[in-house]
Amino acid sequence: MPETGIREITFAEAVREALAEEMRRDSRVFIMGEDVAEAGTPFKVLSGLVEEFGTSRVVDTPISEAGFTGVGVGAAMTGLRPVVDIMFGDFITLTMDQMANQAAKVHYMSGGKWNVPMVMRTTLGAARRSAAQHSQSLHAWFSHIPGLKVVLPSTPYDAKGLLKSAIRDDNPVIFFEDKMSFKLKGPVPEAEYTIPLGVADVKRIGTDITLVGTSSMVQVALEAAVMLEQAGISAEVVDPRTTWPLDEHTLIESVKKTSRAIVIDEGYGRYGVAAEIAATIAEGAFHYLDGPVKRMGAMHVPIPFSPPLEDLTVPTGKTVFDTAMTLCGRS
Amino acid sequence: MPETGIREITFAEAVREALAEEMRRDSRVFIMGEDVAEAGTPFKVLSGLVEEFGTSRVVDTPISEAGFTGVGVGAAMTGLRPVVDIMFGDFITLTMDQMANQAAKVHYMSGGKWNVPMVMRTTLGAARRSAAQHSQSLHAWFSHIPGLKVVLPSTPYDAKGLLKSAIRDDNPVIFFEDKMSFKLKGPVPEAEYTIPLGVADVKRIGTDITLVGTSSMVQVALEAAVMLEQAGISAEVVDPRTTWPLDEHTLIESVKKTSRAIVIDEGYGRYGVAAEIAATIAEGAFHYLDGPVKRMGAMHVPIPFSPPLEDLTVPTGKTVFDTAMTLCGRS
Amino acid sequence: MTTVSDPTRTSAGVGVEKWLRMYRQMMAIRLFEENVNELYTRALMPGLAHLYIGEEAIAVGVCEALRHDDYVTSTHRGHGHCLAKGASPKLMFAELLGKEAGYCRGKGGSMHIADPATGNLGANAIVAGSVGIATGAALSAKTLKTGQVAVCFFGEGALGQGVLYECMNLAQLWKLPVIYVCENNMYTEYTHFSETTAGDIPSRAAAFGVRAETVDGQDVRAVHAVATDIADRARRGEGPAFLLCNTYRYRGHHVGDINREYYRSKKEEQQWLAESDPIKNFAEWLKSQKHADAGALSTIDSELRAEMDKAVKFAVAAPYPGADEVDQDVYA
Amino acid sequence: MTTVSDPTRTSAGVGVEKWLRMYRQMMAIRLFEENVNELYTRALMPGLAHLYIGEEAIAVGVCEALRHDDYVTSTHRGHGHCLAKGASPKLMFAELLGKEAGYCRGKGGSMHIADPATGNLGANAIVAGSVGIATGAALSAKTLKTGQVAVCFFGEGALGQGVLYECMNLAQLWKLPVIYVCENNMYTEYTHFSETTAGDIPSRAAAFGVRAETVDGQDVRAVHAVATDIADRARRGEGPAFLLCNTYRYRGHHVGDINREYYRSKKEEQQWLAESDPIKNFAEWLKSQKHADAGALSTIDSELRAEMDKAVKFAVAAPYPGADEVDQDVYA
Ligand SMILES: Cc1ncc(C[n+]2csc(CCOP(=O)(O)OP(=O)(O)O)c2C)c(N)n1
Ligand SMILES: Cc1ncc(C[n+]2csc(CCOP(=O)(O)OP(=O)(O)O)c2C)c(N)n1
Ligand SMILES: [Mg+2]
Ligand SMILES: [Mg+2]
Repeated sequence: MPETGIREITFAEAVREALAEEMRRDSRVFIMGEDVAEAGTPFKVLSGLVEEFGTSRVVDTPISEAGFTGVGVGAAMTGLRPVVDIMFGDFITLTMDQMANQAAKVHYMSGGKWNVPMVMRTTLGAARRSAAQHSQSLHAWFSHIPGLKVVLPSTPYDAKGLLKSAIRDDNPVIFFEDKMSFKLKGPVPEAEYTIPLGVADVKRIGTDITLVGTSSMVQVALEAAVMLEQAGISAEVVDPRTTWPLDEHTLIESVKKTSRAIVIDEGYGRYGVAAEIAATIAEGAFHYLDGPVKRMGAMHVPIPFSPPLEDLTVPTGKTVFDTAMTLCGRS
Repeated sequence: MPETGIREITFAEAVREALAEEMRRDSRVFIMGEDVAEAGTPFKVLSGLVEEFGTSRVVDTPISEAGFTGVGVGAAMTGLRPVVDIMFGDFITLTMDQMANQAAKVHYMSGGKWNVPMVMRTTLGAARRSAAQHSQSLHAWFSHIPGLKVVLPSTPYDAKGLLKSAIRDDNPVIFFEDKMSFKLKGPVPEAEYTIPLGVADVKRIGTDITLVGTSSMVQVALEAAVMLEQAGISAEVVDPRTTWPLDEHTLIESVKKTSRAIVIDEGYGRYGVAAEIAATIAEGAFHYLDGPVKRMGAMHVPIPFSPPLEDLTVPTGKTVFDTAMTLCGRS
Repeated sequence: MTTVSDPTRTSAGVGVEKWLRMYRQMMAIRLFEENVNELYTRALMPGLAHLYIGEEAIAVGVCEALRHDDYVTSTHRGHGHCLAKGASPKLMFAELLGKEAGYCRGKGGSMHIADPATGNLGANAIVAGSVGIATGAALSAKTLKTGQVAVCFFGEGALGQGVLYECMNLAQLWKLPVIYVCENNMYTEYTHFSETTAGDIPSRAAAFGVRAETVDGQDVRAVHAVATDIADRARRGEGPAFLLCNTYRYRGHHVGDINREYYRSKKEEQQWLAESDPIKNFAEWLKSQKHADAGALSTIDSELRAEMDKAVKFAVAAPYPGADEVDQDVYA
Repeated sequence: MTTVSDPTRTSAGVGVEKWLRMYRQMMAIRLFEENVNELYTRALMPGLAHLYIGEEAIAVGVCEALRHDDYVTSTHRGHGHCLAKGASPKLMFAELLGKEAGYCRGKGGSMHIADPATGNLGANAIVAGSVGIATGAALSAKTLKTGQVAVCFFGEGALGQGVLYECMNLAQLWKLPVIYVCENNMYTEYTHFSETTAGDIPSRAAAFGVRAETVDGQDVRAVHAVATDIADRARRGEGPAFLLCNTYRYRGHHVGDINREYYRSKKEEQQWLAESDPIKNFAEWLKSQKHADAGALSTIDSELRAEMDKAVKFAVAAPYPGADEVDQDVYA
């Protein structure tokens, strides 16, 4: 975690800074996607990059997610280090063959001879009134596939350090950014740093219950922790930061200490990331648990457009607080 | 479960019979896919259907998995009941947008106005020396998506009864057939029957440990149960038959009785179907468990071609037996 | 195989009444969209909206060539298609505001309006996402011998998606009654189509044997004429068609896209507005042909304005769906 | 834009030595495949194999027009491409048997042979699965200014996959040095291509502005001539090309596909064998031109037979990978 007292920037700025630094450091790194150049993506995350690096390194593509992801795989095998931009996480549906059957398997199937050092940047998260096809958090799919790594940054600091590691990694890495976090501010040192993939971060220390939060749900867990504190319950918040590799040790040790755990992830609750993490904890900390590991995720419904309905589908500080209180026998 | 003493047919024949019966019953039902007509699929599961129903109801398509799956969605919305054939489960990667963003969401997004009564038939399972792109069991992806139903038959009897229900269901249903099960024989009554989606089946009654097996892993669990019996351990084998809807009640009740559980599924072990089922059991039977719920799945590696390596990647009767023995404190 | 439509055939067989209905429909779309913009500006509309202003001649020219029970699929820029196919502004506004009275009980929103009563299979927020659906509807029509046609509207951005070619191949092989209407408004979000589209657009369809036509998408008469031809042809079982309509969106990609100079010039915009407004030009023609005088047209405009006002009021006042709606209709 | 190759340009600038190398390469593929069939029949080979017999002129004609460091991607029917690009039969057989000495340590098998040393990016068991990869390799070549070309081999079945059109569009927009070689052997598994392919094949590429050529895939000289042209053109930065090669697979879809009469007649097969065998016809030409006499050719054949025998023996005797290999090389 960063020291306090340092410069604060937004999550979007942290992502942009990571990209710019890596592109300066390594001329093989380039970005490819829809409206990434002059427009800097609809979220403006990439604004300014094309001005520095030109259109041959910040490349606008047609609306061909499968095609340009495949091109990314081939370019990665042959000497470049592509960062493939998929505008909304919902559109990874179109890239699953390129990612799961090609990118993930090239290294293994070739007996270790070819590498695919590529990053896919995309988004997750609901609550923008964007309806069912622009609100999903589908990172569970990639987490399931051996050969891929999956990164879920939750703060500007993590976003920058993890993205730099992802770009330097020799494997296909998918980097999910929460759309609602782009404006989130946090301390990010000016000096260069990286964060290794596969190391969880304890975002808050506590003793009574472990709240495992991923991506957007880390802030939700932190909110709940504040509310719990007021109720006299000390919550530890652990952010795995990557679902694969997964830092099982940190998760299990935390729960061995607290004896209670809730796993909160914004993907659909069923057959999602929370299930794996919960099952891992339930197995690893079995003899320490005072109650079942609870899972919280998006409701098992397509995300509705209507604001009052959409707001019901995602865990909030309040619903996490309520679940924690029940788990602690306090309601 | 079927009575004994009745006619035995293979899994492939059971699938074919279900299709033929439903096509006779309802002229809106048709099959579409690659080499489904004269060839009857490479697995010959559909042999003979084109002769009875003609090429307008058993329709050969180009190699366009996304395209013809999408055509299936549209046809289902407008009065037909397509059965879309995806030759190998590995190729569902190409259909994820049509299935997850279209088929799964049409009903909800339209406020309940349009339905998608369509079935996708595809395969799962390794051990055919088909290497990494023809050996996957990717049912976890579909299980994760609200709006879809996922069926994993393990016996000829179940295959027939579940497929008939899937075809009659007004939702998109994905029906996974284990390639290695096509030749499996079992009793199937001649009289018409259906099996509701969402009802687990206890394939073997036992008292000491619950082995939850899906699809191909049901036979593996049954093998292990026989070995365990010889070691004096009575194993119950529960087959959920559908991952969504999921019959949580039957699973949890079984484990409440036995106090121990192993979940065995042929998908990749990480972030797979077994995690959800294990987490559900760990939560629902928390106070009854004598030990952690164990999960067994395919190794977290692309399936290798080389026979001795491939054989290591999938759970076997022996590895399930060993895990069960350990869980029962017997080794 | 790929032809540019003959402007002389634009008026054959269309009577005054139909011309005026087309005018009314185009103006209804224009006014609907201006109200959407207003609702957005007043922060009454959640999410985004993609306005169809400038492209009205396409939806209307095509849909007026269709039967009531013919199918359409639409896109994120879908309000025009829905209205042209017969949707009610009231229920559309309600949907746009996420209200229970909306076409989809508020669950779909601007990008997902669907309505079986008007053959609307749904707008789609995945670019090219409805190509398969429209093609499948055409398969149903052919199989069930209903005589229906399916029209798939999409922007030229969809030309980047492979599934379009997969489906055109299927449609031509099976001679399905489906019409692919490509609205080339020259931009995919913030990028000019020439940066993303190699070769020749109609040839892409013709290469699959699909009948390909090109038309001035600002001329409702031309659109209607060629749409009538290819719809009739499809209905006769002669197969699918691809219709390239050249057009321009007058506003931003979405309602919030205000500063557009980094991707297109004010001058370009003004030229389209001045020279190629589909409604203005059509009104001039109606008057020149003595089909209507200025007064008759302005009566239509006023009627529509009143209707839109009422519809907006209805939608604003309508209640949201109840919390228990959230997990209803996940499964049929 | 779409042309049929001119047979008169087939011999320009190719010397005897190269002609004989081409003969040797074609015969090597033929004999390799016959050994594969034999291994399968003797139940020594796990899984399936898809034989290239009958199509040798394409792989050889194209690869002989390439530099050693040019890239290729291949398919489930990939042995010919691997050999033509320079792979060693020994290491290929070892891979086919799942042995550690194989190109991929036995982990890939017949459908996934890859070899950086010969620019082989890998065979691919997903139809059209390597189109993106080849196009990406061309992007690297262009960006890194290496002068390399990437060749993507695929069967006509891949024409059904949308990703091919997505990538051709990208390649033409960016003028990438990639060549899409479509081997139309008339069948996708058990279905004649006319049942799955609407319109005109080379026009599908030409519509994207991609240079499209058609050639007799049984004539190695013709293939080589046009491949040389389009490879040179790509290397000069003039963009991608699509090469349609008409051919025939003499055997089943895979080694176990023995009874084929339900999808193609014995007569058709015999006619192709009798009239269009690429090796026999090329041998006749070599003799007619006095480039080689029957003795010289049969010396080549015998040398190759001996080499294949040795290679098979090596592979059969080689050990399987150890159990600890199973989870190695999942991540780099
Ligand atoms: C598969 C997919 N990729 C990207 C997007 C994001 N997106 C929404 S609209 C749009 C541009 C569409 O352009 P065009 O098809 O020309 O339609 P227009 O907006 O011009 O009407 C893009 C890229 C999307 N919705 N779906
Ligand atoms: C995406 C995908 N769909 C289906 C298959 C199954 N399959 C393997 S080979 C083949 C036929 C390929 O035909 P073609 O491309 O003409 O190549 P050929 O076998 O004739 O060389 C099919 C359908 C596959 N491997 N990948
Ligand atoms: Mg556009
Ligand atoms: Mg073929």
